[in-house]
Amino acid sequence: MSLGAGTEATMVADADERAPGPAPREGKSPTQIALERLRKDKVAIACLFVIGFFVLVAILAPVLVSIAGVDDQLHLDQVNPLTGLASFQSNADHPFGVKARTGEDLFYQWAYGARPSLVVGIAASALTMVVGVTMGLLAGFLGGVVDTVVSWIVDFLLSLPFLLMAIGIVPIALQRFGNPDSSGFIEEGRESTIRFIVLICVLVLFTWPTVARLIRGEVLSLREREFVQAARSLGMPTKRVVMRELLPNLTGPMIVNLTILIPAFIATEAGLSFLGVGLKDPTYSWGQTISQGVTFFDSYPIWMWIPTISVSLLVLALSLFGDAVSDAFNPQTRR
Amino acid sequence: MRWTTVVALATAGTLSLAACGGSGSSGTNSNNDAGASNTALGDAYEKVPASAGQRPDVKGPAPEIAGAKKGGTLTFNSDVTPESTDPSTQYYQDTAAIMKLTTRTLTAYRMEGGKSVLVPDMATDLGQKSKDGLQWKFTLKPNLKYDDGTPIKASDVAYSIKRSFATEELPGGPTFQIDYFKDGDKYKGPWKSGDTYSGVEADDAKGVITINLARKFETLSYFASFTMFGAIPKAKDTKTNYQLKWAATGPYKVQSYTKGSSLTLVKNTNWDAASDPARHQYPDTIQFNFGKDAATTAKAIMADNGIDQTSLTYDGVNAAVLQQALGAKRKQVASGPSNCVNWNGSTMDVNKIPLEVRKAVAAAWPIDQIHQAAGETPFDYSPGGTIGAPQVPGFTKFNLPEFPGKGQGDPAKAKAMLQAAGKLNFELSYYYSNDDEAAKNVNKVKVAQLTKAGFKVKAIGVSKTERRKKVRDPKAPVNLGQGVNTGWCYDWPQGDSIYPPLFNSTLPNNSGAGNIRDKALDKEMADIANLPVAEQGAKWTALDKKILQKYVPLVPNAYSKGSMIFGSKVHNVVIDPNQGIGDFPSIWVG
Amino acid sequence: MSTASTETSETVVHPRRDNTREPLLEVTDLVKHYPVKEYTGLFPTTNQVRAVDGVSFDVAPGETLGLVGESGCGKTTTGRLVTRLIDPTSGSIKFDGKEIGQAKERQLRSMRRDMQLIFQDPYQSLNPRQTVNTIIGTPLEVHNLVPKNKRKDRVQELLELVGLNPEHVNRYPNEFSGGQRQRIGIARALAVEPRLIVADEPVSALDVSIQAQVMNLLEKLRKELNLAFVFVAHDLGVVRHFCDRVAVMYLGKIVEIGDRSDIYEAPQHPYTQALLSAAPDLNVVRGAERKERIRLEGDVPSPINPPSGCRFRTRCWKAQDVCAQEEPLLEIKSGARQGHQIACHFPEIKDDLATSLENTSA
Amino acid sequence: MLVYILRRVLLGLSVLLAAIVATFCIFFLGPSDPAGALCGRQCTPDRIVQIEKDLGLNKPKTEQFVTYTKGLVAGNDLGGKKCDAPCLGWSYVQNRPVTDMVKQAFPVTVSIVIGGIVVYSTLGILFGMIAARFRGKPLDRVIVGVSQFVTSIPYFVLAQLFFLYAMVYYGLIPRAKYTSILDNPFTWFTGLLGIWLFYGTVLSANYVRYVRASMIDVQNQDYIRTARSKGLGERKIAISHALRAGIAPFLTLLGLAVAAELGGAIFTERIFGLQGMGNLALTSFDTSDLPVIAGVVVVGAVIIVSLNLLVDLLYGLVDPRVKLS
Repeated sequence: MSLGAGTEATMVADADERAPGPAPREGKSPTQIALERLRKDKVAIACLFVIGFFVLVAILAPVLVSIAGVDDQLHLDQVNPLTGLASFQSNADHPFGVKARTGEDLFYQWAYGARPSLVVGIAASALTMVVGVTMGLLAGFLGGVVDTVVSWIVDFLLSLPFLLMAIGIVPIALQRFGNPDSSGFIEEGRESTIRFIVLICVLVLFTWPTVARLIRGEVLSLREREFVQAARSLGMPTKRVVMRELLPNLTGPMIVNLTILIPAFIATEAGLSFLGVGLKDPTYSWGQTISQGVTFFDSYPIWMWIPTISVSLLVLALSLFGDAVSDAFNPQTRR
Repeated sequence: MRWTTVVALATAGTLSLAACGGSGSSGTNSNNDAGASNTALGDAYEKVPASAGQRPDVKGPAPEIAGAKKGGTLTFNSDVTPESTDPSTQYYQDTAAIMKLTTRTLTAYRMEGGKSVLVPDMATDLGQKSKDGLQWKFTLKPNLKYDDGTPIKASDVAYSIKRSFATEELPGGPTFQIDYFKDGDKYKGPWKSGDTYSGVEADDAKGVITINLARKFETLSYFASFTMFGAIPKAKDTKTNYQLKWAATGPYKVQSYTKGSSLTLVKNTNWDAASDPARHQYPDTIQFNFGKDAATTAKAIMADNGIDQTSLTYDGVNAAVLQQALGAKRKQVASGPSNCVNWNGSTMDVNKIPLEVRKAVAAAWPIDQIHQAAGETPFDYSPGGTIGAPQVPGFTKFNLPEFPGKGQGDPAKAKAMLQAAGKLNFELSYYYSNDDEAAKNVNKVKVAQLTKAGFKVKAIGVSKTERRKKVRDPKAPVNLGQGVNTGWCYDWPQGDSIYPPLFNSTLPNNSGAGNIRDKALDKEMADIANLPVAEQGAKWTALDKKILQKYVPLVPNAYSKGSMIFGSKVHNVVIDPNQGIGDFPSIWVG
Repeated sequence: MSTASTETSETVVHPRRDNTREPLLEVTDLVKHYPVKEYTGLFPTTNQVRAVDGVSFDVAPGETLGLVGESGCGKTTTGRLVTRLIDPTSGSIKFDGKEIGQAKERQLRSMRRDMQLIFQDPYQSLNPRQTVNTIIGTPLEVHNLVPKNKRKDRVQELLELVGLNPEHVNRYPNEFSGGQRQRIGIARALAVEPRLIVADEPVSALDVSIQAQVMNLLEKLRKELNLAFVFVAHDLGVVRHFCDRVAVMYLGKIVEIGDRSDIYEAPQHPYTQALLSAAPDLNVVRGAERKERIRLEGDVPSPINPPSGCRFRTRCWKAQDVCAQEEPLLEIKSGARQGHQIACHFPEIKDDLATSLENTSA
Repeated sequence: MLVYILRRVLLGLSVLLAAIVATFCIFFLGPSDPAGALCGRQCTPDRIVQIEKDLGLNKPKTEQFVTYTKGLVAGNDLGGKKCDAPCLGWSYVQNRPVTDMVKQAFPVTVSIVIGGIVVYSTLGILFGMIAARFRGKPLDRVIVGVSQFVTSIPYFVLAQLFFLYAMVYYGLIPRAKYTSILDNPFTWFTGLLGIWLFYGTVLSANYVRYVRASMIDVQNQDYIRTARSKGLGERKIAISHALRAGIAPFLTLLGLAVAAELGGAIFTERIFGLQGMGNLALTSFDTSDLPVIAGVVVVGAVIIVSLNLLVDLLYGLVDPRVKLS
């Protein structure tokens, strides 16, 4: 997923005589210039609004559900005992309808479902970046044995089929950590917590190698750049060279990667939940709601469509925003 | 005896067990094409199936079905993958139904106007019993052949039976032979113990199979309909791989079988229709596809386009098409009683819960809510207030006021009862699967209702696998929902297949229902079981009533149903009430 | 654009005739080989790219040594080796009497202050994510030269010294032109008050007009600060303008080294002569008669498998059998002055090759 | 060259061995109850002990690992049950060799993936080139927009809708069905055509943007500018020059994406009801049949490792700029 980002190295050779433009004002770093470019990008701004909306939904979920007056209880009386479906798609009590048979409110699940999507997306991609960038930096800058080892680990992890491993690891983790006293008793919510953590770990474990590979390549080319040589010739300690000279120059690829990872992770969460190895209630997630509702897409469409549209919109906004970011950071693709 | 399982949840597809014998009876039962009303709903919803019995004098061939056409391809799609198709180990509804197409047995059920009757199949009658009841003789009909044209010998049938004792090599099959047959506990099958076994002997010249018993087995004729009473040519036995390619004796033979994926059956030209009273040979090809998503299969069949017109599924009526099944597409549903009765986790340990409290639990039990929360629909059950299934011959359906078998329960009344007994806040504890959506919902319903009725409820959430172990754990520190807690599916339609496995005092703790330890009851059950089959039914009915009233070990919930949906060009889908699944050999397309 | 643009004066040439002065930098038999594996045959063969193959020279305090040669001849590598940005395969580097050829990075720390690099590409040599203040301030901080509160003043001082507006201290490199950037690079090098600067083609990436300004700046600084230079370049004109002594490199070896006048006015090595004659002659444009031009045939041989004996022989018009068998030593030949060494079996003075260069560079 | 290949193979083998160790650790060191699962309904403690003995579960874990690895290479004899090499173990639930089950499922997945790759690379390159050619024009925006839109909808929702509407309700495309290509190439083709079209099209949406980006990248290269300045037509440039340069990254993508392809195939198999590796893993997941999941993972790793190796080697052939070092 991060293949396209390799060209970002070029952004360092920035505005100069070769690319005359309006005289830049005092003190603007490439990042600031990129941000300014981004600010003028209408699509990016629109995307930001969409993303912001869902972030707000996630944060304000408790407020929203109390305004809507819905809860997470069963409402058997809301559905027809014969068909198992509610007679309404949406009404004042249940704006997004209720689940078949149990009558659980779908607005409640939608509002709270925004949380795991965003948390998984952000936490997993942040962790992925931290691990991937660290390993990539180490491998690229130190070279030698470290590079060999890290590259091997990268090869190794990338050779494992991700989805199959994810499918396999969940039941193992549940067995191992689900009932530590081997009584078979799983505390309320413990399973969903385990699933949550496992999901994030699996995503990070199988994605950081891609990031590390990319960053390593970047570092290898940056390392030979003259300003790094200059820093070394000044007698700068290695740590400082890495932190002060290399790292800031990786901001571009890192941000671009982040904007690719977040939507990818959100989509993956939904997919895993569909396969039954993602999140489980009481952690509501859109992926889970979609997978439950998809069978009823013709008889009770609102169940599936609301979370589907939400996920799609969020992913679309995030990836369009990601494109805008990578454009903004890449001087060659000015729009 | 054993087992049972959950009634198919609409979401999960059927996987219930127990194919078995019996001369049942069946009453209302379902559809034929062309507007024949099915009994899923409405007034028929609560109607009880009638009984049918054994018909030892029936000869082949099976009577033609009016309007039936030959030819075409019939396609079955199912979510469930058959575990094993080895004739010696088959114990599930779906495999039993499938193998009825390929494998003839000594006796077999056949549908007679909606009733399921036990008739002789390969044998000339339903078995000749010696005076002391300890020796049974079955005589093979002449000129029976395998699909390759070689004749079927009595020793082949004997070999097939002996093979079923090899539970180590071929695990998972029924074990009545081990309990009842002479030296059944010592013989370990032909591979470990050799070919000679005093329990089963064959005379190829006369075509007679002799079975020697250790104790009386009045319902052996029913048991003889299991596929282990078929024929296996010893020379072609590939042991664990026999399940992949087995010799056919029925109207169809295996053309190709990809385990877990698909099975294609074609006509067996060496099958003799004249000698077979229980099977037809209508479609040219019968195709089974396994592991197909239940919801999409259901939608496809209801959409009724192309190949789906000649397709059907035994996964039940999926929730996704429930509305259609109840409305416009009602003609494409067959639904009828099955061999199971449900009590949805209501087994009460009679040693741990006082009688008055058990009665209060029964009064409070939220039957309808549990059905709804579990996702059970009228295609899955009809109300039922007895432990036995009403299609058992001689059984008379009854409804005790304490056990209405339906309704929302009365927490207020239960609370009053508790108060009267001075047991307010009595603690009820049980395990539930907290990794199963339906089980969690059911639990929510139970907790709410029982708390309302003045109980203290301790619901312990464990994983599905863990729960499976816990409910049978003799030392489990809970008092509700242990043992055979979901319900019971009989192996053949007679009380000896129902009551002793549930209430015998010799059963280990938590492996029956309610842990009743009463020698008198044991004796009563044994006495009834030793009566001739025809006399048993009425006695079991009385015993059923007595157990419910005297011990209150469980709250009967429902008679479960088998349901199938099928395309518009599939005809004569009839649910066999003794199997809970359609009678495949009588289905035709066109 | 800058304050230094008006200076046109001729450089002061430090005479190098006596051997009495203690050299600031002394390089002896410096070698850098890069192993390269090739997978062409059945088994991999490890070859050595002989980037620098036994180079010796020295630089006195305040003196300027020019390293010239075609691209790929090893001059840049020599520069990096001297500053110990890369580790030499063998050979000795003595700086201020101390051996640093195999020293560890920590031991090099103090030396780093005294020896600085100016890079070729002003677009690459400045960290685009740092302000000028940070770029120039970092060496001050690393070596703790100036108290923290005075650091900015010092940076501005340095900016002024290199002819930049001290108010631009908070700008980023992308807001400067190439020439200005190179001045920033120079200021960064000067920040640590070095005694020796290795300038790696400092002007070759710049426009010709700006080249002159930057060269004049370096000239000025050299005089004012008494800096020694190792000046790596391929532009002979620039070198003649700036350097006291000149070393000509070919395929990882020095083929001729001597004072500026020796090299430009009395070159003896055929390669030096070829280089000089290849330099563009503006006088031709002005109408003067074209001088004899030596054309070299063939390509530079691979540094993996350099020719035996004299490395230049494959392209040399004077080559004879002996050239293939014996490697000529770098030594003073007949007719050469003190300190003018030539590695050739058949040296011969040609003196009319470079007269026009004077005008092109100034 | 030979040594290079050998080295790559050795590297691949080391990765593979590690993958096997990891798989073993994850799947067999956990507290699971395989004997209980295999025991079935008539389960007695004696039988559990017997089964554990049969499967070698009573032995130390290290010994079990050696047995497992040995089985991969040389086959095994598990309690009288013969398991030929490469033995991936014995299914707890289905009571037969995992290798058999994998052999059965493998061709299905391979058929889906190969056909899908053909469709998605064709569509991807085609539309990617068109988009790059008309960069910034409405046609480009439409292509990029549509691909963005398609990729943002969860794949399984699209698949479900496609399956029901195109195959079931309206019967526009033949119903998905797997027949072995050896049995009947024609029905193999028609049975999978619908899946290929769907799966390939959806995947190509991702790929289009990638091709577009790398085409634009290549078009800005000097040698393309030169070609253009020589007066070569745009189409000719695109096809002869840029396309060739674009193939190398395509190969990389192919190698890297195999895991993702297999992943996509899981959803595809699940929804279209084909019994491939993905569905096998999922079914085994439902029944906690760990050896099967482990077997599928190991086979997956083998495929990915060997494909990456192949891609590396092809890379050298296709793009002369890449030296094998």
